[in-house]
Formats: sequence, C-alpha cells, structure tokens
Amino acid sequence: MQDAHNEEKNLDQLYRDVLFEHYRRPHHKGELAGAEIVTKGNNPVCGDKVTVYGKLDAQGERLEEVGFDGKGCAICIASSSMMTETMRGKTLAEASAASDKFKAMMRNEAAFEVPPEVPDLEALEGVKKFPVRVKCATLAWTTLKNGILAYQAGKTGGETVEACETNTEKE
Amino acid sequence: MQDAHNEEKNLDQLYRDVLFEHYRRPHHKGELAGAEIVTKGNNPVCGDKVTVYGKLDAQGERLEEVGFDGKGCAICIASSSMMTETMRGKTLAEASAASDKFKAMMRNEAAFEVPPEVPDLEALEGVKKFPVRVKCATLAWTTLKNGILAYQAGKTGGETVEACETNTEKE
Amino acid sequence: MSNTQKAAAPARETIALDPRRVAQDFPILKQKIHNGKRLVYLDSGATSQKPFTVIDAMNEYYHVSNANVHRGLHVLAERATEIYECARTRMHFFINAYLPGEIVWTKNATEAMNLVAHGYARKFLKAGDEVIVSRMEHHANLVPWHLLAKDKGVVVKGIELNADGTLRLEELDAFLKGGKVKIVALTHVSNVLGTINPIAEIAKKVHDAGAIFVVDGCQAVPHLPVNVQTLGADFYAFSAHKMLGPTGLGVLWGRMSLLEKMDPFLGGGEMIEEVTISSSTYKEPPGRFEAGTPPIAETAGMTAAVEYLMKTGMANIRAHEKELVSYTLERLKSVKHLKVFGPANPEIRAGVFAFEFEDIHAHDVAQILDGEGVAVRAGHHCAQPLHEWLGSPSTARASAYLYTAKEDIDALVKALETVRKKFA
Amino acid sequence: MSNTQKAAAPARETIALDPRRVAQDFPILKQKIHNGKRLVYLDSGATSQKPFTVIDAMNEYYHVSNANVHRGLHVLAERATEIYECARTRMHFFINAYLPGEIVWTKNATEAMNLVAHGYARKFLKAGDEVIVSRMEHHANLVPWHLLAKDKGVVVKGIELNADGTLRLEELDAFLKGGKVKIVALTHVSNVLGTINPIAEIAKKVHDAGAIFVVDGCQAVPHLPVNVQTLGADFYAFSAHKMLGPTGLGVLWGRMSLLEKMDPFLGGGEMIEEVTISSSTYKEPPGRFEAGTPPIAETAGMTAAVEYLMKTGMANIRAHEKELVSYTLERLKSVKHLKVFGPANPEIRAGVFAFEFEDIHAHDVAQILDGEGVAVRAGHHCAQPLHEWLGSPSTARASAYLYTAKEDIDALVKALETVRKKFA
Ligand SMILES: Cc1ncc(COP(=O)(O)O)c(C=O)c1O
Ligand SMILES: Cc1ncc(COP(=O)(O)O)c(C=O)c1O
Ligand code: FES
Ligand code: FES
Repeated sequence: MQDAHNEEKNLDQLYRDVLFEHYRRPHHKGELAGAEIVTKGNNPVCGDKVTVYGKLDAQGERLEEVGFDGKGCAICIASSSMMTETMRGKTLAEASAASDKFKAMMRNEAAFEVPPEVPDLEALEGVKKFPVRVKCATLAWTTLKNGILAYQAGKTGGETVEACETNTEKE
Repeated sequence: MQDAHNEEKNLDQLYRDVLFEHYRRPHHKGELAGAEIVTKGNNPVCGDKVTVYGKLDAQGERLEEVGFDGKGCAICIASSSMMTETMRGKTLAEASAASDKFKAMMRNEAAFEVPPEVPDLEALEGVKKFPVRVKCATLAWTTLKNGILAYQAGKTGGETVEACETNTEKE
Repeated sequence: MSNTQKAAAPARETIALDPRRVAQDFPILKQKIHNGKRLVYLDSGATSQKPFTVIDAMNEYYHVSNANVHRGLHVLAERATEIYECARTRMHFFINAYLPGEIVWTKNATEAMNLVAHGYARKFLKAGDEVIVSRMEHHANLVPWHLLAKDKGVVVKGIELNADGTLRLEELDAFLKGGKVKIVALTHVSNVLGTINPIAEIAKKVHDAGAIFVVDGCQAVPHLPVNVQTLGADFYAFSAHKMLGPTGLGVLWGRMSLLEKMDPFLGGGEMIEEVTISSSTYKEPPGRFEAGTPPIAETAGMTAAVEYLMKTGMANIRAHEKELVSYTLERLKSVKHLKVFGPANPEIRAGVFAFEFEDIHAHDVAQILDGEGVAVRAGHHCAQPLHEWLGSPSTARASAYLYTAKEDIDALVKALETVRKKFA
Repeated sequence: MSNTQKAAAPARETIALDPRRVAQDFPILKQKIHNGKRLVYLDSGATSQKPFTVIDAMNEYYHVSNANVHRGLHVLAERATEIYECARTRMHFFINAYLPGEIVWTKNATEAMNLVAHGYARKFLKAGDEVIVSRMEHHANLVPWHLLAKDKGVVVKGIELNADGTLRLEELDAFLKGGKVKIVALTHVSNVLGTINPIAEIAKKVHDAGAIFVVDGCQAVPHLPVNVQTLGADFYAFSAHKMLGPTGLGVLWGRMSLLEKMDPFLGGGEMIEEVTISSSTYKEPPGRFEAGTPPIAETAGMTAAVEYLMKTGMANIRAHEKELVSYTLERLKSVKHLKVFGPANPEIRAGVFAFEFEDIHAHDVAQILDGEGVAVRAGHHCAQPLHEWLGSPSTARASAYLYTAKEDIDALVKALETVRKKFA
C-alpha cells in the first residue's frame, strides 16, 4: 500500500519546468520601495523567511504592485513569484480570499483550479503530493494575507508581522 | 527459559509448615515495655510496618530481650518471629552483623547458612526464589539494625528511625 | 464538517461480545504457566494485554517505516510522520475531541497530569488558590498537585467518600462555595473501587464556579464509551497501555483554548519555533508539548488498538463488563470471610474488584492465587489515601477487560478457596 | 567487585566489521523503494534502524511477559520487572556506570536533559549563576536552560567555534575564571559537524572550577566506546532510538551522590514512598525519577540493542566509521560546488556530514536525493544557533552507522550529481 502510494508521486511532478523558470528568474523579486504593506513570513519547518511587499492605489483598496524578497527552496521562490502575478491588481478583500483559496487548494481542502490570468500556477499542483513541501508553496501567500490583516488593523508602513504556519491541524 | 525458571519454584517452598507455625504463633510479639531500642520499619512495596524492640543488659552491650509488633504478610511475621530468636543474647555488634548476614543470604549475596540455635530459619530459604518477597523477610532484620545504629548514635529511648528498603541496587 | 457529528464507531449493542473469542486475538493469553496451568489474567487494571494487530503494527513499523518524524523529506520520514500524525487524528475521533491538535502525546498518563499541573496550574494559580482532589485518587492525580503546593503555596483539599465508595459531592459543593477553587481534578473511574464518577454532572458544577476540571481517564477510556465533548471536562488524561496499546505512550486531551495558554514543560527539539544561543520561542500546541523524538512506533500500535476497540464497539465492551460486574459480585459473596470493596450497583461500577480476607495478608493471597495460575495484583495500587480510608495498607485486586470470561471469575473463586484452605 | 573492572565488551579491533553483512540483520534495509530502488539510508543521526533481535525482543515481550512492573506478585509481573531491571543493569555495564541505580529511564534524551535542568539546576542554581553551553548544541541542550533562565534568572552563555568546527576551549577557560559558572553542558559529538569533543579534558577543567558537567551523549553512545567513569562527567544523557533501540526510551546517567540530592520532576505512581491526601515523600533514585508506568517493552528492546552493540564491539564500530569518514570526505570533494562542514581530521570526527550547494536549497537537495533512493535529512537539525554561524538556515545531512557501506556513500555522490544536473 505504502509503495503504491509512493509510486504515484514522482519528482517530475514536483520540479516542473515552469517551476524552474520562476525559480531561476522570479518575478517582482527584491525590495519594493514605498510599499504600504511589508510583512515577513517564516517557515518554521526549514527556517526560511520571505518578505512580501504590497503597494496600494490612492484609495488604499487595491494592490497596485506586489513583490517579495528572501531565500527559500525552489518551490518557495517559484510560488512567491506566481503569487505576485496572482495578486497584482486585486482589492485587499480579493487578495485575502485568493490567499485562503490557494492554501485550501494546496491542502486538498478545495479543488485545484488555475486562474486563467496565471496559468503557470498549474505547475504547483504536484506539490500537493508532498505534504512536507506544502508550507514551502503557501509561505508567501499566507504572509501577504497577514500583511493585509496588519494593514487593515492600522499597522501600516514598515511594521512586520510574523506569519507562522504551525503544525496544528485546523478543521 | 522463563517457564523452566518458574517451574523450579514452588509455592510450597515459600509457605512451609514451620513458617505457618511462626505466623500463627509468633514469638515475642507485642510491645516490649522498657526497651531501650524501639524502631519502626516500613516496607514501601506494600506499606506494611513493623516495630522492633530491644532490651539491653546492664552494660548496654547485649540484647537481653528482642521483640516486635505490627502487621504484615505471613513471611514478614514469621521472619520477624525468627529474628527475635536469633538476636536474643547477642551483643549489639553481633546483632548488626547477623542482620547484614541475613540480608546478604536472602539476596543471594552470601551462602545460605542456618545458625544451629535457630534451625527454623531454614524455612526462609525458599523466599529467595521470590524476589518481591525478599523485603518481607528482611524487614524486621533491617529495622533492628537501624535501631541499633540509632541507639549507638545516642538516640535512646522511644526515638524511632524509619528503615526503608529502597529499590536502588547497591553493589 | 461539524464537530459534534464526528461520532465514534457505531454502537453495536446488539452483537454480544464473546470474551473467549476475543481472547483468541491475544497471544499472551494462550500460554500455559506453572506446569501447564491456564493463565487467568485478572490484572488489566494495571496494564492490558495486546491483540496481534497491535503487536504486528509496531513490528511492521520497524520493518518498513522507521524514521524520525517531522522535517524529513525522505520516504521513511514521510511514512513515520504520517503514522504519527494519523494516530493523532484517529485518537481525536475515538474520544471525539474538537481538533486533532488537542491530542498531546506524552509518555504515560502520569506525564499528562504533570503537564497540566506544570504548564497550566503553575502558570495561572497563586498561593492560597485551591485544588480539589478526592480520597479515591491514584497518586498520578495527587503527587503533581503536592509538588505544586510545595512550590507555589497552592492548597490541596480532598473530597471524602460515602460508605459505598462514591464521592460525597456535597463536599465538592461546599469547597466550590468557598470561592478559592481554581482546579478540580478527579478520576473518571476508580482503579480500586471501580466507582464510575458522574463526570458530566460534576463538570457543570465546576464550570459554574469558574474553575477548571481535570479528569484522570486511565480506567475509563479503555472500558466505557468516552466522548470528551459531552463529558464537558477541560483536560482528560489516559495511557495507551491500559487500552490494548503499547507501553511508553500516553495522551493529554485539552481544550485548544487552554493548551494555547500553557507554558511548555519539556524543552528541546520539535517544540520550538526559533532558538538562539540564549533564548527560544515556542510552537503552537500540540507541538509545544512534544519535545524530542516522540514514541513513534508506539503511535502505530495505538492506532491498531483504537481500531480494535472501535471494531468491537465500546458500548459492547461496557455491556460485557457490566454483566461481569454482576456475576463477579455475586460469585465473590460465596467466599467466606472475603470483603469486597466498592459500589454494589453495576450501573456505576467498572470491572475492578479489590478485596481482602480479614486475617490473610493481600500479598499472601496474591502469591497463592498466582500459584493457581490466577494473576491479580496486591498492594496499595498507587492509592494510599484510599487504603488509609479502607483501613488496610494493601488489598488484592482482580480487574477485568474485554477478554475476561465468567470462567476466569470462576477460576478466581476456586483459587480463593485454596487460599482459605492453606491458611486454615 | 571493583567498579573499574566492569569493562564493556572486549574490544575486538582485529575483526573488521563488514557493513554489508551487518545490514543483513536489519529488515528495513532490504526493502525497495520508489519503483524498485535500493534504500540507501543515510539518516542514522536522526534515528537508527533496528536489527531483527531488537524488534523480536519487543515482540516476545508482548507475546510472553507483558505486565506492569513493580509491586506485582504474579508470574507476568515478575517477568516484566525482571526485564525492566535487568535492562538497567545491562545498560550500567555498557557505559560502565558505578551502579545500576545510576541509570534513570526517561522517554528520550530530551527528557533526560530536562530532568537535570529541572531536578538539579532549578534546586541548586540562583539568579546570576552561569550555565555554559556552546554554539554547536542541539536544542535539547539549549531550551531546558532557556526555560531555567526565564524562571530563575540564571545566565546562559555559549562557547563559540573555531573555523574547523571545534570548540574554542579558551573561551570556556575564560568563563570558568569568572567564578560564576555552576554548570557546563556540552555535547559529546555534534549532530551536524560530527566534531568529537574532548570530554575527559573538559571534565577536568569544569571540576577544577567547582562546576557540574552535563554531557549530551546522543551522538556518541551509539558510535564510540563510552565509559562514564573515565570520561568523568557528572550527568550523561542519550536516547535508545539512535543506538539500535526503540523509540520512547532515553537514559539519564548521573552520579548517585547528585541524583540523591535532586528533586523529582514528574509526580505519580512508583516514585513515591508515602502519599497522604495533601503531601508525599519520595523514593530514592532511580525510582524517584520514574513516575508512572515506564516504557517496559522498550527496555526489552534496549537490552537486545546493547547486546548487539557489545557483540559487534564498539571499538569495531568506531574503527569502521572512522574509515568511512576518510572515504566520504574524499569522495564528496569530487562533487562540484559542494561545501562540507566540520573537521577534516577523522580522529575527531564521527560519521555525520552536513553539506550544501551554494545555489541549491537543502530541501530541494534532500527531495531529489530521496527520488534516487538516498535518504538524508534537510533542515536545521535542531541546531539553529549553529546554522546561524554556518550562515545558512538549513543544510542537508548524511549520517552513517555500522550498516553503512562505501557503496552507500557512492550512491550519495552519484545522486548529488543528479541534483546538480536537474538544477543546471
Ligand atoms: C546531539 C543531540 N542531542 C539531543 C538529541 C535529542 O534526542 P531525542 O530527540 O531522542 O530526545 C539529538 C537527536 O535528535 C541529538 O542529536
Ligand atoms: C486511575 C489511574 N490514574 C493514573 C494511572 C497512571 O497511569 P500511568 O502509570 O500509565 O501513567 C493509573 C494506572 O496505573 C490509574 O489506574
Ligand atoms: S524548504 Fe524552506 S521554504 Fe521550502
Ligand atoms: S507483603 Fe508487606 S511485608 Fe510482606
């Protein structure tokens, strides 16, 4: 049973070419000057940290630019890169919802759907089969959501929030 | 192996007739008025307690009378009874040595020798095969030794010392 | 998914449990001892025997999956982590906890009780605050509070018993009225008297008084259907080895809201968020309380044990034991000069029978029973305050489980007659 | 019998150890993974695999002897108690302790370290007293001291490392000169760098300064001949699961004179002398520290593990691993862009190899190695302060044991080439 289970998953499903492309040339990587949202996220499983940046429109409602920085594994960097593509242009409420949805998808709590505007996201579906790596993929997404919450709570500017995925199962 | 080991030992070796005799009609049981040595001993395995009494000669060197009181299992009561027979008339040094020797015999650290003056002691040899019961047999003996030590340390009279066999193996 | 719907295995009260068929699943019960005598094991209150499936699950773990858990990417580490975390999920279903993360793995029930005393009580109680225990508690539910009392000046008070071995609940009411009680810590089932305490009823009283309710479930989880949501306590502790599982594993269930407030107990690997050379921050529960390499193979055994119990049906097990209580109490009446402790009503009694002959010491009784192939325990059963009340430093105790048949009780009664004869 | 004569198994350095023959004794190593690949297990630093004899001993325990220990008079209780206490005696011979009673059974090494911090340090240290650790410690030897620092105002200071991954012992000298050091707590062998620290030499320094020396022996006892008498430390902690034994069992060795002074840690059954409803008195060591039902089956496995190690000969195991260190360091040099941490001198290095590719994340490395059948661990290996010093939050780590052959190292090197190719 265990062997059958293991045979189903294949490293090539994890390390897809599209993923390598994002890893080697990540989109919107590097500090984003003037961002209202600046949040650090920490993956306690490996100790990796990313910082996520969000620059808002004049109304403070919509993410005009989204960026990230930090060190992480290929999956983390690629997923962060795709996150910036997904979130750009969304309202804060939409972005929060997109973060939740992505997390649910990666945890097999929702069907895996690729938004038409970011087809590359499909490359992350294989990660679902490697539970220890799911946190790598969700790190930047959770971090942005935490940043949005902090911003909405009035913690604007350089303020950072630690976004820690824990191993507590939530129902 | 374990079964062979168990077959060797037999309840009849433990509950010998002589032992029952001492249990039913223990020698020197009951408080001994005017004893210089009065010591309580406690068997932590079962919670049983005995009190051991020693009355000394005029020089304070020799045990003129030895008694005990308390509640315990058949082995404990019988062994206490035989202890009083063994110790009567011994000097404090001889009694201490006899206590040590009995303990060593019961723990298989010395050969089992029955003193000619107390042939009944032979009935306790079978207890050696039941390690959990060894403390039952040694309780009164250890308690007397503790009483002697306390007496020699100047704690005469009604003073009591707790004699606790512990499960620490001493080499 | 709604939490209240996560019921345990369907109760199949209609299928009566046949203990002799059940016993076939337990290899140790097939052996002969002392020159070919059948082993009559009546010491399940101390520890239960294990079915093949439990032993085999641990075997298989070491043959196929053994690795350290967490932080591992290789195939064995993944298997081990899955086994470890799935056991947690399974256990949360078994006792109907709200969340898997409310199941904290410990080394035994004793550690679980200490974890509450140390991680919760030490943090939130102050000198003069009261902890209420009872006369029938196991040392595991006394000594942790004594240690706390010594360190923090907390006051430990005990509920006394009615003559039939039930709690004097009016004393609890009086203590609670005093307004100083912060914690009430009681056993669900007494390991000597067999008394089943009315936990749900007590939980209401305790909560109305604003206190926290800690329950020692060691003798309950193996024998009764336990649903922590309907019981309504705040912490519930028990051991794997008494419920068909292995040694080396225990459980603390606690409400997540309380676990989250607690300090860690043991410090080390797997329980930290971040460590520098001079300070550390801690993970969320349950990780915070599981320092170091946990008992992993043991959780594989635990899963198999829970499956065995669910398959058999906890309601069936309880029904069987209730019948055995009636039968045993009746049969023991026939033994002259034998005093049996605990409630006579099978509705509030589990299959635990402490007894004594007035004139024969419990250890002599147990020794002679063993010679007849009947394994019972003698001593204070880690309940010295109760034995003080019984007026006897030690009793002999026979305790039953799902594999205990009426024939075993008959063998006990017969062997007790032998004791009487030997000591006649 | 004189204590110094109780030597461990005779050192048979002349009989070379054949790891492929040894591997035949380990069922898990025979399995194929990922579509028929041979399992190359290089994660023994996290936990070792178990030989048949160890697995079978636990099996047999549950089939034949299972009962709770102590206070039991029946045949099973006697067998279980004998197994439990004989394992203690066996272990005391294995590490050449002065007395069997100096072996305290815990659930893992982490609990053992916490027991020292809680039972000894909490009692005898006061605010301002210093505890010295080092940059290379596992969290199990850091967090317990942090908890203590927070509660008692004790100051924790760390010894830094030389570039080759050895301790800067001159820093220890300087700390000791300060006159405030009460405890020095160091690892015998680093679980990341493989560095073997000069424990006997350090013990002398620590004792000259009047302090107590606590040693984390987790990575030493499985791999080197360890003799606590000649090492001269005061406490020595390790885990069964890293030395062919089961999960759920650890050991604290301590000098009896120190154990006797210590407060209990967990309160409950088996550790008390007498309990009333509001107070308790405690047993002598080791009983005082073993509250509740202990890991009994696990000690049966432990005895079999110690027998296996003694039969093989610890000196042989060390000789084999030393050779493997030379071979591995040499072979890893051939892998481009790979940085290997720790001392280059095999005399002071155990078979632990942490490494990194400058541009590839450790978790990606481990994941791809796993795909090739090679099991290594990636992460901070519960040594975050060390990884801070290494300048990298995580490394990949291959770790060897007596069943690790040169072929396994060759497989690692080949798989590392695959990683390079994938990330090219
Ligand atoms: C050096 C060192 N110390 C302590 C530990 C902790 O051991 P355990 O997890 O068995 O408590 C380990 C193993 O993880 C270790 O390698
Ligand atoms: C009622 C009760 N509480 C606590 C315990 C302690 O359990 P453990 O020894 O597994 O920690 C026991 C069992 O001995 C018990 O019967
Ligand atoms: S391993 Fe750290 S984010 Fe993937
Ligand atoms: S059982 Fe208590 S002294 Fe024998």
